[in-house]
Amino acid sequence: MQFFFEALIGGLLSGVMYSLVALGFVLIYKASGVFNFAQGAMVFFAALTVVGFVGKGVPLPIAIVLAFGAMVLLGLATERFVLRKLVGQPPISLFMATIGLTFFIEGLAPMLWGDAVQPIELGIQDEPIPWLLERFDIVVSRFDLVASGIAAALVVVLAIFFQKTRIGRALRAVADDHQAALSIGIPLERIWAIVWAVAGFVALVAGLLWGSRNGVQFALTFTALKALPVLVLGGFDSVAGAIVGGLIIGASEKLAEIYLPPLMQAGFGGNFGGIEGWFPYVLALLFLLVRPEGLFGERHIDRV
Amino acid sequence: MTMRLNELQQVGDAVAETAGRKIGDVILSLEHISLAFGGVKALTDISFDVREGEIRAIIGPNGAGKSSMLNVINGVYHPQEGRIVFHGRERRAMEPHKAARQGIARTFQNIALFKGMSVLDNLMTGRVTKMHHGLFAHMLGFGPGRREELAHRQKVEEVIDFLEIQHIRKTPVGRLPYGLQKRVELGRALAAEPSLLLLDEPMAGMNVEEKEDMCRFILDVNDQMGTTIVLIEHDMGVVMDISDRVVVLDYGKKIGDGVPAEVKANPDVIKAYLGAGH
Amino acid sequence: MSNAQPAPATERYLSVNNIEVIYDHVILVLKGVSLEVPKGRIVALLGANGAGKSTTLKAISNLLGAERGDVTKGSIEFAGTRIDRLTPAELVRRGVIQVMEGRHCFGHLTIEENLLTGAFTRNGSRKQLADKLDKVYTYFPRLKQRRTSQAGYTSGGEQQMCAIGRALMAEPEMILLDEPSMGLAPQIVEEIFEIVRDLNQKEGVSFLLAEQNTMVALRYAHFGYILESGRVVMEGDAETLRNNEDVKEFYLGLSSTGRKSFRDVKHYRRRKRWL
Amino acid sequence: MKRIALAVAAAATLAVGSIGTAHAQAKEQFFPILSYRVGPYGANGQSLFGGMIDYLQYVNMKGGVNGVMMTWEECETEYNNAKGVECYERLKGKAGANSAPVFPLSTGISYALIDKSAADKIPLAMVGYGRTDAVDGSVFPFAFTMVGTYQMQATAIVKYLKDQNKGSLAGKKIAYMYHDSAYGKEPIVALEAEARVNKFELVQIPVAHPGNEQGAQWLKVRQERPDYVIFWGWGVMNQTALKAAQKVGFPREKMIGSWWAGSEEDTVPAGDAAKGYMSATWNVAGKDVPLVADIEKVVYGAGKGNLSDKSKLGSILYNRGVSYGVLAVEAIRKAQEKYGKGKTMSGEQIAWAMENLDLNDAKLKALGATGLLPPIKTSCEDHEGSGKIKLQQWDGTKWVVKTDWIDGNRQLVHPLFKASAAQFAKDKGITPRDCKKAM
Amino acid sequence: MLYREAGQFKASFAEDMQIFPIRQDRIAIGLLLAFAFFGIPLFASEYWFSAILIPFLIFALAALGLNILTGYCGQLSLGTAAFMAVGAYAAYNFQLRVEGIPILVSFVLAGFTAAAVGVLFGLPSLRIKGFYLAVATLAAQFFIVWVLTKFPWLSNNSSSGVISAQKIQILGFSFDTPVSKYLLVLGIVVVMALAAKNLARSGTGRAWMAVRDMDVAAQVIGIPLMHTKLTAFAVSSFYCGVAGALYAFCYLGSVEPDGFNLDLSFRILFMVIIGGVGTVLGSFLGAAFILLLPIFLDNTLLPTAHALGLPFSNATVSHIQFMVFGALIMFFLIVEPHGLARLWQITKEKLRLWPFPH
Repeated sequence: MQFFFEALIGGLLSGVMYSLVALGFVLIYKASGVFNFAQGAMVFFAALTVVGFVGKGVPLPIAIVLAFGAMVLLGLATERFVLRKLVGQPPISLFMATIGLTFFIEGLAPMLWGDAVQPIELGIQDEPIPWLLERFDIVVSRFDLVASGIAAALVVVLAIFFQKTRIGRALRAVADDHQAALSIGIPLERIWAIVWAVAGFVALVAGLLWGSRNGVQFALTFTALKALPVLVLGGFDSVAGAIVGGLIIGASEKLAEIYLPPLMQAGFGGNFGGIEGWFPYVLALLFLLVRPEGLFGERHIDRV
Repeated sequence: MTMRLNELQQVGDAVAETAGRKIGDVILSLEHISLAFGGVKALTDISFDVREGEIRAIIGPNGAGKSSMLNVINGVYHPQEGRIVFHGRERRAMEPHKAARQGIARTFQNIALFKGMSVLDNLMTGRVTKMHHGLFAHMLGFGPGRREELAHRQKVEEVIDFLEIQHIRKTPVGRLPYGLQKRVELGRALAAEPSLLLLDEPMAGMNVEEKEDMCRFILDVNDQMGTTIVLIEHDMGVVMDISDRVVVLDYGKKIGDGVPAEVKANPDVIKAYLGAGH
Repeated sequence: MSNAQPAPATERYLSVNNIEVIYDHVILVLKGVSLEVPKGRIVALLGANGAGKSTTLKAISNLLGAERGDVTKGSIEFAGTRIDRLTPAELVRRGVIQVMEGRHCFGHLTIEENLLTGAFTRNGSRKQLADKLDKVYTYFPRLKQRRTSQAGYTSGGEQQMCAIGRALMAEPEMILLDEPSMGLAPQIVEEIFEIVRDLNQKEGVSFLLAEQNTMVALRYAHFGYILESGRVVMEGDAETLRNNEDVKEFYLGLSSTGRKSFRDVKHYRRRKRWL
Repeated sequence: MKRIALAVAAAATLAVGSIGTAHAQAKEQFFPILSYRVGPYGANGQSLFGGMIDYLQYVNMKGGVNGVMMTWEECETEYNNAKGVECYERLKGKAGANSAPVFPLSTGISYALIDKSAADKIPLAMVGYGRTDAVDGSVFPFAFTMVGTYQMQATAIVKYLKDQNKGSLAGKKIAYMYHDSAYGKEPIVALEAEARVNKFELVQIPVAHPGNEQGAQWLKVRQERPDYVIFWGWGVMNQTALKAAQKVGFPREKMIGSWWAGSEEDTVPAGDAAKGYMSATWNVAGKDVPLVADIEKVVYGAGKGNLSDKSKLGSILYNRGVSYGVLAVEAIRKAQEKYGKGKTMSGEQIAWAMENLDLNDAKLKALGATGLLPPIKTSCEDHEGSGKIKLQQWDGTKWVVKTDWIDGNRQLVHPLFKASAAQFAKDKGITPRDCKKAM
Repeated sequence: MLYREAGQFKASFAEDMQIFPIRQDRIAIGLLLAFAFFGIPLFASEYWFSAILIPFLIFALAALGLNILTGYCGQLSLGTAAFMAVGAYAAYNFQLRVEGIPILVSFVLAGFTAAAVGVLFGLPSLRIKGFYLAVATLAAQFFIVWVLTKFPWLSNNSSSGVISAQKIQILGFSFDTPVSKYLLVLGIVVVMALAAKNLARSGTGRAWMAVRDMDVAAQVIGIPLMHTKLTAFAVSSFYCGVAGALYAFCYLGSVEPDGFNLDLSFRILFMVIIGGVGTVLGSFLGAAFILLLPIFLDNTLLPTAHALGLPFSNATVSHIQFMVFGALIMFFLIVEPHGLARLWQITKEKLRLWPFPH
């Protein structure tokens, strides 16, 4: 039982890391209806920019600020040169454009900062908390706890931003209907620039945390793949969904990876581990069959 | 105000005229239909019937449940209570495509044409219930599948001629002006050669000229093909002129039913829908 | 019947001069349209579907871009300055706002949130915002009842009111109103037009109104233009238009003997004189 | 106008026509280099291909191989099989009949090129990766799984562990954690055999690609509490594993990686978590290898170095790249000895040389390559030629070699290759060569 | 002046409903096919066959498969590569396990196997739409590849999970040269493309498009949603499956499950989008573009950089290539969101109107 809880806690905590990436998707989807596949690449770009500056001798906090600046620039450029010209196009075109953007960033980031796999030291130990280990024999990483704290704080801030502020309201309006938003004088350009900047900030946070865990490298772009089932489960346009979805996916995939393969082995023989690649997706899929708009997603309002 | 009275007079005349047309037995009857969406009642205990060959109008304010009613008839919505008898067969829940196979066709309030397809293709989809060849016959590009296609094209061309839309045959419907789109949508429903035609605000957003055309088509369909028509319409002029009987709904309940003149004089109807001006 | 006083077109306010609009680089939709809206007036833009009414409005409010449309000729002026190259946001700030055909409320936002988004271009204090909301609610008491409902779940009439109310929140001087009556019950249509007239008289808002429903539109408008296939074929004050034989026959459905029944319409009819 | 520009751009793209003709002139030996410098493994590719190309440059600056100059062209594969094939076909066209060995440096691309290279008579060098049964030269005359195979490597690691435990692993538990692909699956068969022979318990823990999340796997390690973890990772999987091992408190000293999981690219980003971690290798790190020091002096001194980030010079993967260069160039030298000094060699001639390579310690010393390669002697029956590894340990700043050469379990492993190659021959309808006559 | 419909009158519906109703189109297609079958083999080099033409045809076939699902039926899928993998492994196993089975039969059976798997993963489409469905198809992508990795029987117990395609023989003739493989692939692709074109303009195609454009209306006029969507999944997967089999047998020769990764799915989706959603021609144009663009960049960027004297390293060039590729994708979407096929159509329309602008 103790082991089960350990797996559960570990899963929940790594789920938070997924949520962080998913959050960036949600922001952009919510505000512009764009399914931004480039979020993973943005995580990569943000983290690489931080280590790039650190490598040039800039202190970490300043490097983070500079990287945020770079993310804002990237967002502005994306808005200016891509999204603005695609207003009113079908969602799939926008989606494909973000895949194009992914390629672009994947080339740009290492060209600017090099390909080397680099560490970030945030000064948080990724080691078991001794007290828990001694008392309950449960491994819980201090780092994971801090990461969850940061994620939780981000979510609260974002939720308030979306629900209570003038800009937040405008963001949701734009998400609902570009044309109508335009017609009442909401400047799409500015709104999108803001959203991309915020999403860039979320990407930066995710990049720092993931990067300090796995090293800053190209593979950070794969974090997007971890975020997709979270999105499906939580609903594309729900900040809360991103968090809860992340927790569910994180916990269930860890438990599944530990407890399912032995069962399958008993059934078929052979070795059936490594199911983490598909399990979240299948879980999300099965879930969707019950609730097609995701856990917290807004029901599509459809009148015939 | 004088003009309005005058109008009423004429409506009365129009009703009288219909007496000469063949209106047969009840072919569709809806009995105690109730429909709710997640606790919100859309229709409450509604009963009415439709006779063969008649034009039956449904009127009522926005949100009264008129479109829901049509959706119940052709199976898009499944009522929680009540029963539907069509051509003597009873059903409550039915898939829309099966309703189509029983001879119910329909148009939509906000045009539901297939935007990416040409007028011709849109009309050809109307023939789907009458076509029998499958995937493999279609793949070949010759043989029985092709012959069937040609035979149905013939039918569709008749509809095209009837609606006078020959010139736009190959045009993608997305590019057509609204009025023509409405006409094409009617054509798609007609191509199915339905016994019961449901029209959801066929004249919404049209000017008088277009409405006149549309009325002519509806009346011709009704007269020449004997198709029974259930019609939702806001333009009281149209409703009073062309329908045989009218059902009035308000907030999901039936508040009136009868020939146009009756309905028009019904105080409940005036209060809920028509307003004092009419 | 006739409540609108024919007003002399004094001050040129909004003027559209000979504009041409092409969609997708190929399809010519407006073939030189000119019109004027004097200050404080309601002007109706009439015509069949596809005649170019919506396109004209969108050309003015500069919403064509998203539909791959382009104003290729002509100019548009408002209060003495050219506005053809302004962004929609800039136009709203200057007081020109469009209420789009088909309402376009933000379905997932509540009615009140919808209204609040309308004030986006107006930076005001909380108090001012609340006052403005109150004002909109006095014009549209129905909206107040439904302030917390998601707009997507409200009726068509309520949505239309919401869209107009939302535009009001931007403190407009001129509203471009596209097909307000579409798909609405007669009673609601009257209600909405009454409000339009109220706004015009009490708030001094000018309207350019694209409308199919000629009968209603000419009852409330001061002046009208009739558009066919991308051209203005007729213009005049409401009274004149109402009495024109062609308008009567083709737009009002009246024959010389009074209203004719839809049952009596024939497949053939006489040609319009203006063609 | 945009449309026209677009149409022109599209037309231009569709009309790619600049595919050159045969390239090889006298006195030049052309290397088709299928490299990857972008994508998830780009960082590794930079070092590997940098080392290899620097060595070719170095050879040229020293006067070539008997006057024959090395030329090369790179083609970016992005570690993608289909692109790899396209690159191969393109560069093959430029090489003509006189191609130096191709190093695809990806197991997937190697597999896709096996048939093609045999048909084209271009030697396919799969050094430390690729199709392992190509050790059997009778079935694979043009494919060379040189230096070591995964199976030999795995058995060598087992041998090391056995030595650590006074010659017996009985009753021990060893976890095998691997990238769930061809790369990670190859050694399983050898490890299972070893487990039977040495009576230890083998726990297999696959990691789904790309391996940037290993919480569950390491919890499993914590649950199973194995004595050792043999680790077969690549790319981001390596750093993640080190961090995750730290998180569950598994001692890094008991974690032994494959030679693709033992470079600075893996350990540096993991920071403290990597300290004590062991891995297999066949080349040492550092610039104290005479050859590497000389490359720095000669090539970089003249500003002709390939690395954009010079700090990688002397890293494990860079030095491994140099060892590739050494193997290829020595094969060319050997071929010239037989077929004519100072001439351009054909692929077939180089293949002969690769099959008859004999790089003993003395020769390596003469090249200044001591420590870069184990002694290698190949033959028709044995394209591997060595199967030896060393073990190294990360001390927090650099890799330190801990052992001398350790030999894999040839008696156990090579028959497996033989059987697999025979099956391949049967499937493809190939009649194996008679190795007795191959000389 | 050359491209004029004027004067071509259709006297019957049959004539009006030909596969290529305009005479110039018929001539052009005929010439193109003749050239592909007889002209190209005369002078194309081995490189062209092995690295460009064969993969182009195979990718075009896969793109066509995806286009049937996404373009015609409106169901976005990100799992194309997995269905190709099913085809590849199925064909391999049929060849391996059924004594004396003709290769073409194996290909067809591989297609059917993929179709069956496709139907299975298409079931969720009955409830899920849009991007939710797209992400759900990723389940197919990852799950299928995992299954192929995990059940050794599927790869004949090969230790690495890699399969090597058997030799191709039809009626005693060996297809082992690039030219013969090219002709085989060309033949299959042409037949299947024609079949797709026929499907698209028949009742089946109309039902797909109806579901795509407005599913409620489609149901109401009598199109059964489930049957139509699943047919689209089946046909689409069939095409992808055959493409996968050809990919293994005629292109790479040996494949591993990991080769059919998400990246490949995306590339094929790109082909569909760039080429043109809902057109057969677009699948070909898109495949050509996405396949050739990187090669083109590869061949031009480095020489250009050298010519301009820019001190670019190979790595930098590769990075720039990524960037240019991404940028061009965005550029194309901006300039012509409906793809190359639309561009072609507009050109034709302009030709028809020429010399008048409208």
